[in-house]
Amino acid sequence: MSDETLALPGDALREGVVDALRSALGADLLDSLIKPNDDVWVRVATSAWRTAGEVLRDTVGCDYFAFLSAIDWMPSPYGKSEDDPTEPAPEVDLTVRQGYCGGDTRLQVFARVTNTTKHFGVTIKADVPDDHPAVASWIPVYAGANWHEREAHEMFGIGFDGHPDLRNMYLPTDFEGHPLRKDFPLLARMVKPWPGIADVEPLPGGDDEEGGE
Amino acid sequence: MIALAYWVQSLLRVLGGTVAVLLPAGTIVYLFLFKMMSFMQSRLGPMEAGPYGSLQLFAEVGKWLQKEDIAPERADKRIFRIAPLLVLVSTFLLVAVVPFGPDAYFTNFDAGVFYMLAVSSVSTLGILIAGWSSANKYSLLGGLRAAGQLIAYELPMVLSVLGVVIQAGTMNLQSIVMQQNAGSIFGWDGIGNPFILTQFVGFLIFMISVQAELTQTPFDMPIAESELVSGYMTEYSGFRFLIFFIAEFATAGVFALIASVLFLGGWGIPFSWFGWDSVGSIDNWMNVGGPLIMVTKMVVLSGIIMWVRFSYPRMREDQLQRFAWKVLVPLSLLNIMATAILKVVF
Amino acid sequence: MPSKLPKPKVPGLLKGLGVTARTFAETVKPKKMGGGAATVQYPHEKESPPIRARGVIALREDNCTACMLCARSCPDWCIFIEAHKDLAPPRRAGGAPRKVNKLDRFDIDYALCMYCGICVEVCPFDALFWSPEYEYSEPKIADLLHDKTKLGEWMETVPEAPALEAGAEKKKGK
Amino acid sequence: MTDLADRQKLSYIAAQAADARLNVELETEGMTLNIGPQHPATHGTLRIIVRLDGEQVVWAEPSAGYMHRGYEKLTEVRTFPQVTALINRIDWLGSFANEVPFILAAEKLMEIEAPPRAQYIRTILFELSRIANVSLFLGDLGVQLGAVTPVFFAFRDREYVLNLIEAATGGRFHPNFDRIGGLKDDLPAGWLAETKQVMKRLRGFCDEIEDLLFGNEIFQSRLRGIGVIPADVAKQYGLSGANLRASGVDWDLRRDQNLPMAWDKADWKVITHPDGDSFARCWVRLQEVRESTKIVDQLCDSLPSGPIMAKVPRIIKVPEGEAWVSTENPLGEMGYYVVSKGDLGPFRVKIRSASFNNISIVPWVLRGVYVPDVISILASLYFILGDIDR
Repeated sequence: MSDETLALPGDALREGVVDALRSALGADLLDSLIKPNDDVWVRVATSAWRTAGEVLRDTVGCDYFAFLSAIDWMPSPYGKSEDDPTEPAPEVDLTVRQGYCGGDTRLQVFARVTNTTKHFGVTIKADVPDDHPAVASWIPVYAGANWHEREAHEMFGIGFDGHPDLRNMYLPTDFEGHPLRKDFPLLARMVKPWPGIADVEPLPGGDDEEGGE
Repeated sequence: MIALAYWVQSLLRVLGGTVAVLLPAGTIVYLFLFKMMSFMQSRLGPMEAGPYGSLQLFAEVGKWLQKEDIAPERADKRIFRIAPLLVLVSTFLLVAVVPFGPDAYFTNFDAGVFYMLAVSSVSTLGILIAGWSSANKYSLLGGLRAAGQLIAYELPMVLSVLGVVIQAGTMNLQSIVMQQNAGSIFGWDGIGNPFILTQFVGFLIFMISVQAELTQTPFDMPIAESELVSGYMTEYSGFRFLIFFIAEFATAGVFALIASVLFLGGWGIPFSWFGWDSVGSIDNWMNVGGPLIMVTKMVVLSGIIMWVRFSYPRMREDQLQRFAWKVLVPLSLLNIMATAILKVVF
Repeated sequence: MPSKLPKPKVPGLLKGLGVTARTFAETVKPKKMGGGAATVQYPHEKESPPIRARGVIALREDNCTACMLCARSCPDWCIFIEAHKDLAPPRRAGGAPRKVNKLDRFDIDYALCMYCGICVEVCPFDALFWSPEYEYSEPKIADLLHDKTKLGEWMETVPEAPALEAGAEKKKGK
Repeated sequence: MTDLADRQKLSYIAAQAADARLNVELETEGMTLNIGPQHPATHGTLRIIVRLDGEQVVWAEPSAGYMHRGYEKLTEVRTFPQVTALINRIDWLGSFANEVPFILAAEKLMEIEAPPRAQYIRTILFELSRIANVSLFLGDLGVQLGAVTPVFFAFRDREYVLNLIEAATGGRFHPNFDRIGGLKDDLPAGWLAETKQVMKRLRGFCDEIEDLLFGNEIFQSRLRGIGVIPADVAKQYGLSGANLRASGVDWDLRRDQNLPMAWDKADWKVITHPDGDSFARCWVRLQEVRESTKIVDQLCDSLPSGPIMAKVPRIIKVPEGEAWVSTENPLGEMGYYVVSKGDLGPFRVKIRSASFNNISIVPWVLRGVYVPDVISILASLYFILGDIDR
C-alpha cells in the first residue's frame, strides 16, 4: 500500500469536479452542492446529460460506473396504508419538492460515477421533462448503464434515447404502469387491513375515566 | 474337479452372472457412494435404514420402482425406453468373460480380451440413443459428449491391454490369470508375477481410461450435473433411471474385476504357496475362494476409482479429448513398443 | 496469457487426494479421540441454539396492555391484537380499582413473521420475549397462526439474558 | 480509452457473420439453449439464453427478474428500523453487511456517529458475514466444476461462523442487529475467545480448499485464461469487489473511503491479481477470506470498552436530505442512496447491489466460450439472485 492510494478525497478534488463540469458545460451546469468532507452533487440540463457523462469520464477521470436510476419527487398519494379506516383520510400534500440541487420536474434521473484512482465519487442529476420523459442514453459513455437504464425505463417510464433494447427486465412484457412512480399503489398494503388499529372493547359501564394510579 | 450336469452348470452361471453384476453395484454404492463419500465430507451418510444405513440401498430401489415411468412428449419413445436396457446389457456381456476361479467362469474362450473390448463399447450406443431420443437439448449435448469421449478413451484402453496380451502371449483371460500366478520374478515365485509390476504404465493408462469410460469425475463431462443436469439421463425417471444407475456402478465393478484379472492376478493366489504347477492340480476350494479374492481386489480398485471421483473437479470436453489423443495414446504406444522389444530380448 | 503460478512441490492432484483421505480418517476416528462427523443425527441428538437465538416469540400475557406498538411496528403485519377493558384490584390498599386492558386475542402468524425482532424490541412493558425453541413446524401453513395460549406456553423456554463480554457498558435500570 | 460500444458492436457483427457463414458452408444450424431459470448453475432463478454453435456460445443474454421483490418500492412504506429488517434479505448469505451501508447513510443524514465499540463490533460482524458468504462461494465453485467435496467443507466450516453470528445477534442468516446510532446489544461473554478459535479454523479451511481445488491442475486448466475481463471494461460495467480487483484495479471501499468503521484500525492488505480471468477472481476471493480472518482477529484483540449506542431519540425521524453510502460487501460495492423527507421512513432508497452490475457483463464475457466455461465463468463472477433482482 503506497501513501498515495491511502490519501482520502479532499474537498479540493470535489471543487475540481464542479469546475471541470462548469468549464465544459457552461450554463448547462444548473446547480451544484458540495457537502464538506462528504460528497458532491451536480445537476445538469437534460440536453447535456450525455455530454456531462463524457466530461466526467474523460476530464474528471470517473472511470467507474456505480449506478443510474431515477427519483419520482411527488409524494405518494397513498401514504403507508396505515390509517384507521373509521377516521377521515388524512390530507396528503402532493406538492413536488425536489432534493439537493433542486429541480423543475417531477422525475429526475441521477447517476453516480467514481474515480478509482483518486477515490471520490460524483452524484449527477438531470431533470426529465414531464411532457416527454426521455433523456439521452449513457451506454456510449458507460457500457454498464445498459441494464440500469432498462430498469429505470420499466420502473419509471423514462425513455433513454439511443438505448438499443429497452425491454422489461423484471416485469412481464404486458405489465401496465411503472411501479416505482409514487402514484402506483403498492397492492400488498392495500388488500389487507392494517392490524395496528387499536381494537379495545370499552367497559360495559362505558365511562372513559382512567382509573387506578 | 466335480462334474456337474450341464443344466446345473448353466443355472449356476446365470445366477452367478446376475450376482456378479448386482453385487459389485450394491457394494460400490453402499461402501463408496454412501459411506466413503460421506466420511470424506465429514458426515455419516445414511444412518436410519438398517444398522449404519445398510438397508438404504433397498429403500432407494423401492423408491425408484414406485416412481412413474415418464417419457417426454416429443421423445422417440421406443428407442427412449430401450436405451437404459442396452447399457445394462453391455455390463452383462462384459461380465461373461471374467473368470472367477479355475472352473467358476461363465465362458472361457481364447479371444476373451478382444471380446471384452468389443462389448464394452455397446454401452456407448445406449448412451448415444438415450441422449438423442430424449428430445432435450441438455441430453443431446450430453449424449454427443459421451459418444466422443467413450470412443476417444476406448483406444488407449485397447492399447494398454495390448501390452498385457503381448507379455502373456494369449488373449484368453483365464490363461492370463494362470500366467500371473504361476509366474516368477527372476526365479522368485513368492508373489507370482502380477503384470502390474511389468505393465505399470499400462495399468495406469487402463485405470484412467476406465475412469473415462465410466464417466466418473474428472471425466464426467457427459453427465455434468452442474451444467448439463445429468446429460443423457436428464429425462429418465423411475426404474429406467435405476437401470442407468445400476449399470453405471455395475460397470465400475466389472471394469475393476477386469483390471484385477489383467494386472493383479485375478482370482488366483501365487501357486507356489500351495505347490500347484498346472491347472489340473488346483484345489477345488478355489472355485469358492477365487470369487472372494476377486471381490476383494474389485473393492480396492473401485475404491480408488471412487476416491478420485470424490476429490477432483471435472475436465472440459476439449481438454479430455486432448488428454486422450495427445498423452494417453502416444504413451500406450510407447508402452507397447517397450513391451514388444523386451519380449523379444528376454 | 495468464501469469505464471509457482510450481508446487507435491502435484496438486495428489494433494487433493490427501485432503479427502485425511477427512475420511478424521471422520472414522472415534468421538473420544476428537474425531467424528461434523453433522448431528438430528432427531436422535440435538444441537442447543445460543441463548439469543431468535427461535420463537413468547408472550407474557399479564404484562401486555394491548398498546398496539408491536402490531404497528411489525413490517409484515403479522400480529393481531384484540382486547377489552377490565377492572383490576388496586395496587395500593384502599385505592380505586384500576382499569386495564385485558387481552382477548394475541395472534402471531409465523407463516408471515420474518423473525426480525422489532416487536420484542419496541415492547415497553416486557411482554414479548425471544425463545430459542425451534421445533414447532406444522404440516399446514394455516396452523402456523399461534394464539396467546400457545405463545404463553413458550414463556417457559425463555432463557436468562447472557452475561456480556468484558468492556460492555452496564445496562441502566431494568 | 478504447470505445467499448464500438468494440462490442464489432465483435457482435463478427459473431453473427461467423454464424451465418457456418450456416451456409456447413449447413449447420445454431441451437438456442436456455440455461435456467431452474438450473443448478444459476443458484437461484436466473435464466441465461445462449445461442450455441456446437458447444461454442455465439451470443448470450441473461434474463433476470424471476426473483424480483420490489425492495425499492417496499422501502417507501416502511420505517427505518423496518427497512433494516427488509434489506437483510438482499444478499442473503452476507446479511449483516447489507445493513451497514444503509444504517451509515441514515446516520450521515442524522449527523450522528456510532461509538467506537459499536464501530468495532460492526466491522467484526461485517467481516464475519464476508467470511460466511465467500466460504460458501469457494465450496460452490467446486460443485460448479464437478468437485463434490469442497461444498461440504464449506458448509461445515461456515456453520461455525453462522453460530458466532447467531450467538451475538440472535439470527443466523438475518441478524437485523444494526441500529441507527449503534447496535442492538453488546456481545455475549466468551464470544471473542470463541471467534478467535473459529478464525483459526477458517484459515485451515482456506488451506484445505487451496489444496483440494486451487492447487489442482485440472481446476487451474479449467479456469485460467478463461473469461478474461480487462480493467477498463470492468470499470465501465461497474464490476466491483473481487471481480474488479482480479482485473488488477486496486480499489477497495474498505480502505479508500472515510467511513466510521474500524477497518483502518487493523493491518491488512488489499488483494489484487493482474490476470482478470476466472481463476484470478476465485483466487482473490480465497485470499480475501484469509485477510478477513486477520481483520477479525486484530479487532477482537483491540476491542475498546464503552457504550454501543449513541444518543438517539426513541422514535427515529431522519432529517431531510440525501446521502449515498456504499461499502465493500462480500459481493462487491453495495450502496444505498437514501432520500429522506424528514419522515419515519425514507422517501426513496436506491439500492445499488453488486451482483446487478457484475452480471450485466455476462453478454460481453460469454461470447465465444464453450458451454462448460459458461458455468465456470458464471460461478467465478459470483452472483446471488436476491442481489441481482432485489
